[in-house]
Amino acid sequence: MSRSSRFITLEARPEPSALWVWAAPLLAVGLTLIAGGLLFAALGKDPVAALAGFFLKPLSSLYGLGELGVKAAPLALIAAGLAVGFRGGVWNIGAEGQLTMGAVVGGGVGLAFLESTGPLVLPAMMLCGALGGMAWAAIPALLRTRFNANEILTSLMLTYVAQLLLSWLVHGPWRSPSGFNFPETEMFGPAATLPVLIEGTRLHLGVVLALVVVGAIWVLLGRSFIGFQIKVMGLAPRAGAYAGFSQRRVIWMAMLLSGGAAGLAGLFEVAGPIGQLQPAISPGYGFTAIIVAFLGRLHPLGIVFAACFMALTYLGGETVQMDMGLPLAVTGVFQGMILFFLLAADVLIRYRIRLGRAASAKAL
Amino acid sequence: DEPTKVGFIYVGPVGDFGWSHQHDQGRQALEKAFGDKVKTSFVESVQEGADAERVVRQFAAGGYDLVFTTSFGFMNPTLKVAQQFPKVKFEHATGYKRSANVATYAARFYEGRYVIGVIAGLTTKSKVVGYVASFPIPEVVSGINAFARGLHSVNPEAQVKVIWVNSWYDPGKEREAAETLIAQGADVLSQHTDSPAPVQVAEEKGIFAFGQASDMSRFGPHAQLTAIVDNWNEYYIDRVKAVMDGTWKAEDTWGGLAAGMVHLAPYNAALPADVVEKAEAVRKAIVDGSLHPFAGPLKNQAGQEIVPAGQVLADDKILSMDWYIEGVQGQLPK
Amino acid sequence: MEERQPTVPKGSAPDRNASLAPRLVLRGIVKRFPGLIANDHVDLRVNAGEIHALLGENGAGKSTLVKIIYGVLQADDGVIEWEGAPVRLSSPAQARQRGIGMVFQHFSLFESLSVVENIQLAMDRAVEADSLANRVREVSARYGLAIDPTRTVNDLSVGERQRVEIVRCLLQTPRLLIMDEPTSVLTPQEADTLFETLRRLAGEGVSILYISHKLDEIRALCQSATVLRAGKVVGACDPREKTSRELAQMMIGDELAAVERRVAHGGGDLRLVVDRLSMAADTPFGVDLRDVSLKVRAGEILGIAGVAGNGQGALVAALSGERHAARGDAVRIEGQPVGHLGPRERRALGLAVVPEERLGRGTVPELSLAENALLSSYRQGDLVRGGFVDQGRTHGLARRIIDVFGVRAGGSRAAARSLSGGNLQKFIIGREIMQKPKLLVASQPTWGVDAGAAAAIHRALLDLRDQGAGILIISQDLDELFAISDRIAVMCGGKLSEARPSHEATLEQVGLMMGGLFDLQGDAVAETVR
Amino acid sequence: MDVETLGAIGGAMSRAATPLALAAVGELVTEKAGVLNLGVEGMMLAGAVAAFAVTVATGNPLLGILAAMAAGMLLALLFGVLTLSLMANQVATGLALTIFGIGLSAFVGRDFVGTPLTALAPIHLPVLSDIPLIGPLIFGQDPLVYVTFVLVGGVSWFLMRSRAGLIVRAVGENHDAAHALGYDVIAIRYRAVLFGGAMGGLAGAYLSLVYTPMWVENMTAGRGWIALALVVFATWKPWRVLVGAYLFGGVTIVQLHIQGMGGAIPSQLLSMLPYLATIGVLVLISRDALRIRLNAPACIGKVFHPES
Ligand SMILES: Nc1ncnc2c1ncn2[C@@H]1O[C@H](COP(=O)(O)OP(=O)(O)OP(=O)(O)O)[C@@H](O)[C@H]1O
Ligand SMILES: Nc1ncnc2c1ncn2[C@@H]1O[C@H](COP(=O)(O)OP(=O)(O)OP(=O)(O)O)[C@@H](O)[C@H]1O
Ligand SMILES: [Mg+2]
Ligand SMILES: [Mg+2]
Repeated sequence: MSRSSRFITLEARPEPSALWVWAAPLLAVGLTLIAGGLLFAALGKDPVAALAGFFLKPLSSLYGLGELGVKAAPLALIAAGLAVGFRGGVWNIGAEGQLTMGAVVGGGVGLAFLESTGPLVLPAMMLCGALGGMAWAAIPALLRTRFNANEILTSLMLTYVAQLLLSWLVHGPWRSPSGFNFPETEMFGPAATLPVLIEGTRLHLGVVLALVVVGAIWVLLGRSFIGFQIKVMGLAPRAGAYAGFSQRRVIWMAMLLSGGAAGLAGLFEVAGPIGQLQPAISPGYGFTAIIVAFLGRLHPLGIVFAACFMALTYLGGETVQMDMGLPLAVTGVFQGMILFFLLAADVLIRYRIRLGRAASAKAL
Repeated sequence: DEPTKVGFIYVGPVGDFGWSHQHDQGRQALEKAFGDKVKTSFVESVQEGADAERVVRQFAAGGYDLVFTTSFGFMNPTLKVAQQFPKVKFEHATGYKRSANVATYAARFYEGRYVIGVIAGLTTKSKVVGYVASFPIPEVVSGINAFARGLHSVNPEAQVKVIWVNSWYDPGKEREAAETLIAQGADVLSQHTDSPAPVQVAEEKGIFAFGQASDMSRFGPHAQLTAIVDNWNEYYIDRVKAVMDGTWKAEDTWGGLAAGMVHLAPYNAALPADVVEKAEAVRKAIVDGSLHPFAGPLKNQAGQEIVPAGQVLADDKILSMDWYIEGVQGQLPK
Repeated sequence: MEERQPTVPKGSAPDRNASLAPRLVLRGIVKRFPGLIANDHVDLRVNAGEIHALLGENGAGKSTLVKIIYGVLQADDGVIEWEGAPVRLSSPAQARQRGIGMVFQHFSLFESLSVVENIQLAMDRAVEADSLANRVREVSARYGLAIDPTRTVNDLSVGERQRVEIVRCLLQTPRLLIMDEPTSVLTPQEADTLFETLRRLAGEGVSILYISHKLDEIRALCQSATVLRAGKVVGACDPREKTSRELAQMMIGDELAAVERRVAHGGGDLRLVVDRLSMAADTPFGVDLRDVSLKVRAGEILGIAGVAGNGQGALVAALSGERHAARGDAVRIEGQPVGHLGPRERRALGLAVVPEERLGRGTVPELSLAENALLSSYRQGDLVRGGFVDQGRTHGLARRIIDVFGVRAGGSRAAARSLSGGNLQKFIIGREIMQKPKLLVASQPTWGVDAGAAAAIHRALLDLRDQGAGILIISQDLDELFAISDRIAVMCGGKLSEARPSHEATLEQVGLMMGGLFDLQGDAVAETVR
Repeated sequence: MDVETLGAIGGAMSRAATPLALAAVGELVTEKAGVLNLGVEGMMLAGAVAAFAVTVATGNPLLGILAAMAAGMLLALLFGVLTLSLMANQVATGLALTIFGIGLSAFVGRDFVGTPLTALAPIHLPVLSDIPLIGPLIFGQDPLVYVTFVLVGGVSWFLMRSRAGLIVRAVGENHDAAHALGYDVIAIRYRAVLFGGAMGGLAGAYLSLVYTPMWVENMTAGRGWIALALVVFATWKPWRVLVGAYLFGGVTIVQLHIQGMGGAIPSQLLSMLPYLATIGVLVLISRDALRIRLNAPACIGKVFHPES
């Protein structure tokens, strides 16, 4: 395999390039516009209109901006929680299940206090939502720390279990008595619903709270000693053991934190825009958040950007379906393409491209 | 003259070959019927969660005249948006809440299911009939009950076995459920899931089956006895016409065999003439109202009489059915 | 290794004249790393059959240079001539095809694979595992490098791993053999056997490029030497004609101050008591600790000699708190039973630990020196307040360690992995000493450290002792132990001998005990302190 | 339960297990080389639609299968270029590949929705297949069921006995050391990733040609994820992948049989059983942390760059 003939080589930079940290996403967006334009043109659509439909139209109204927040908030919240674990080498990929359980437990509180108008209902729901997510994440944590069972498998499998549990609850015991036996619970009362912050949008309190939590995770990861311990455990567990950090503790921390964040996100969905429990509460936020976490480079600030961007592509996908008849399938292809560009462009942060190494080669 | 703009929101992909696919057939029928007097568009695979409201609203805000929201889970979002856009007309499928500009519509699938129950009763030799079901919602439950009634009307000892796959379409799971039912003795299969997998299995194993949502005979030319076909074409055309004429009203439409919203795919040529005759007789009786699938006396699993003889089960009771009638095995979640 | 002759390189015709040209010539090799020049126009010539030493302080650029020769790294500039012709070595595969073999300073073994599999991977052609295992046994027996080919590398001690690396390289029948500090974890006897082997190979025409900080070894083995300092060649000589002192002087360009042996006052308080500590190994083939007892007093250094892989790893883990003892009072620090406590709590009692692995245990390679300073010093001086890390203080601490211990590094933000082995070692020792421990446990404290730095470390350890700390040093470098410890005990097969004052012990005695002979003297584990 | 029912359960189990095992064994090789490709679902869908389209067009299922493998490899190649050559994050790229694969397959398959296809017939050996229970179970399955066994055996032999397999394991264990020994880490990983793609495609082909010969969007319905979990379940041992797939498939089928017998347990709770059983067995077999650590490729998911 002669690599000597290679004309392009990637050379490690001394340190991550501060310029490309910002320039890489821009480059990716540029490439996306070109490739996306070609794709849409090939499908016989006006590329400019399609791209505008994807990226501009959703943001052209106050309502649209609100929707961006509504869609991005759960992604950012979950991704920031997951980033804690991913940094510490804890592979929680069951956030979708934890989200579901957060909605179930927190929503359960809302159902228990349907008549109540007290100011404590909502805080209690949030607390229980987070606890529900944590409890669901505690199972993989326990199985990992106690029985060494790999959390990738357990957390993923528990996602399906959580969804079936929710399905059973809303089809059975928690079904609304006034809902013609359809699978849905009662609507939560006003005291159990997140208030909308800006009239004419759906931007609710949960979006702001999600940002607050993301900020807290930022501080935790970047400044706290716990964040440091998590980082050490992720990079070199034996160094962590030498320093006296406990692997168990980090696993528990990471699982509970990410589970709690996902659970809270689930509660925000049902106590916010949905307003009740029903079989489907998340369009796969728990999985999409994994992409968002890495797209944001496991950094809470990056994650907020990445979440907004991801959310935008979903909104844009709806717009172009509606306005231009571009099938959802094309949105998937386009989304995949954008993600590929974004992920690939990041290479320039750590490496620089060098052309023609072969030129300096001494002849054989 | 501006074309009438009609929007559709589907819960699944148009390529599911089931529920959403049939609604999209209706949309295409609109385009065919009205040409450039209508402009339709759709958004597929819209989740029944927070996303639905946004899509509904986007249609409303985008100058659409009429919006069809084609899944039960879109009910509350539809009503919420309708309130904000009183000039836009909405049609919500399978729901029960209406308002000044929200109409509801659904199909009496149970009528068709009664007919195929009769065919199953006359066809089964093992006296075990399998039923691949999706989720225990009233529409599915009433379908099972109607099927069982039709079955028992001609074959009182026959048994209905139900397997829930907890999915609307997962061909693999539907196949597994169908195989299980066959292994447990079923020689006729019915399904209330969207993919043609059960029909295919029946074809493979040399038994019989009924298609669902669309005519699936291509997937089981020998196996499919007939299929319950969702047909929204005429309804959609009527409603758009009403909007064009300014006669649209927020009503509830619950059409069955008579209205053509439910119809049966052509009977399998292999079906004996007397069976076809009987099925047709039953179908006609339902159409002309002389037969009601849920006519009394109707008992539940525990043997309690729910509907006395001479009466029929009220529509709202059918719409909210969450119990099995006598003779159906298994239990529904409570 | 009869079959090695004649060494015909695969792929190129044997050229009798080639042996007349120097085997390897480097001209003007330049290698830049971010912020420094690791090799600055280095010239080097190695003749056929020559054993050539590469000397230099830690970080002088030795490993970098040999990695370039082996094709692991590519030079930014300069020419490599192999047997008279310029070559491009852009991958180790190409180097190996030409007959260049290398034993790495840091192991390049596959932990989850067996010894044979590790060796198979280095062979260019498929070799039947069984016959290879036999050849491994043969070679290892002949050269006194005992290894069991069926074991998994994960279960091997560092010494055994080093032997695997060497045997793996020997089996490749190289024409130029590069050895980057191969003896740092071998026993003196093993090192002697290795030298025999190398001389024999040289006699057969194999060239050897040899890197070591043990200047006695160099003088005994090598015919020529090139000295690097800060990436530049600063001299060449015939080491046989020089004293160790002179060689060291060439390396550091300065007089090497000898470490004077200072006698301890002794008789301080008991800092560490280990009482009949037994512990099962945590790997299937590891060595169990059996009834180990020892005492360390304030103001003394207890040295534990022994071939690596005789239970030292378990002992350090048992002392540091990474592993817990069955009985809480099997380990007592400052009189307190700590056998059940973790590293954190033990550090609170004044313990500091220098583990033998620098990368991945002593430090986190990817993290900065500041963060690595925090790694074990988080209890010190307000580095962590209210659960938050004080960045300013952490960087300050790292800078102080760098200053005080003369660590050559690009500042407190440099990643640990960018340091050369010796500099990283200095950093770790410095970090632990800066904590002013009451008790320091150090494993192989000068492993791979150059003479100047070793002296500095020794001086620092003695100073720490004189300030009243109790120190336990585990090392297989007997010179080191005799130079600084007040008492010496020997570890073998998981047992620890009685400790004796080092001025009463002789090298031979200790050497024999390292071979396990103390078992014959009856109950060796008696009261260790009189 | 009579013999026939047992036979039916066994047969259904092996068919349910086959696509899982195929995809998982491919991913296993990928992971053994140190690469984590979470895009199995996407590759399976690409395979499913390619197999279906080509079989419909040519009438030759063998060509369909080859096309499926090629399609899986094409997606895998894309993944390889991004993660191996451009060093993009593997977890994120894999997930993006899934999104891409779902979209692409739906787009390509639009015209095939509702198109029927005859299934690949099971093998029928005159006397043998007619033995009760054992006959149909061991001798009456479709060809790909057997192919799967052969493939798993082959992969097991390859990894544990062959030199090339040793090199793959070495690259997954310590890429720097493998590089230092002169192995072209990137090239070896490309091959492993491509193999994973081919197997994912083949698994998809099984679904769209054999299991449920049809094309509907997203017809894998999450099986790619189960396959990924099975690799972990198997602690990276090929035969255990098969055990895991049969366990998962078996519990799924048994659970349906319990439902069919008309128990009082809600179906949702019964449907949880395959997932819970997998977790339960994983817990039971995970005690030996060290063995698992040694089986797990140490470099999995890590970026390799020859000079750093
Ligand atoms: N075993 C442990 N492993 C990891 N982190 C720990 C452990 N014990 C405590 N911590 C965390 O370390 C931080 C400091 O805790 P600790 O109470 O030990 O310090 P302190 O109170 O400053 O010291 P001292 O015990 O000397 O008073 C806290 O954030 C705590 O949660
Ligand atoms: N990959 C790298 N990136 C950045 N700097 C490096 C890298 N490798 C080595 N260096 C730096 O290059 C210099 C030379 O390192 P090298 O490992 O060659 O030293 P050495 O002479 O072998 O030292 P030692 O005796 O301690 O092994 C050191 O300052 C080291 O920190
Ligand atoms: Mg070195
Ligand atoms: Mg404290």
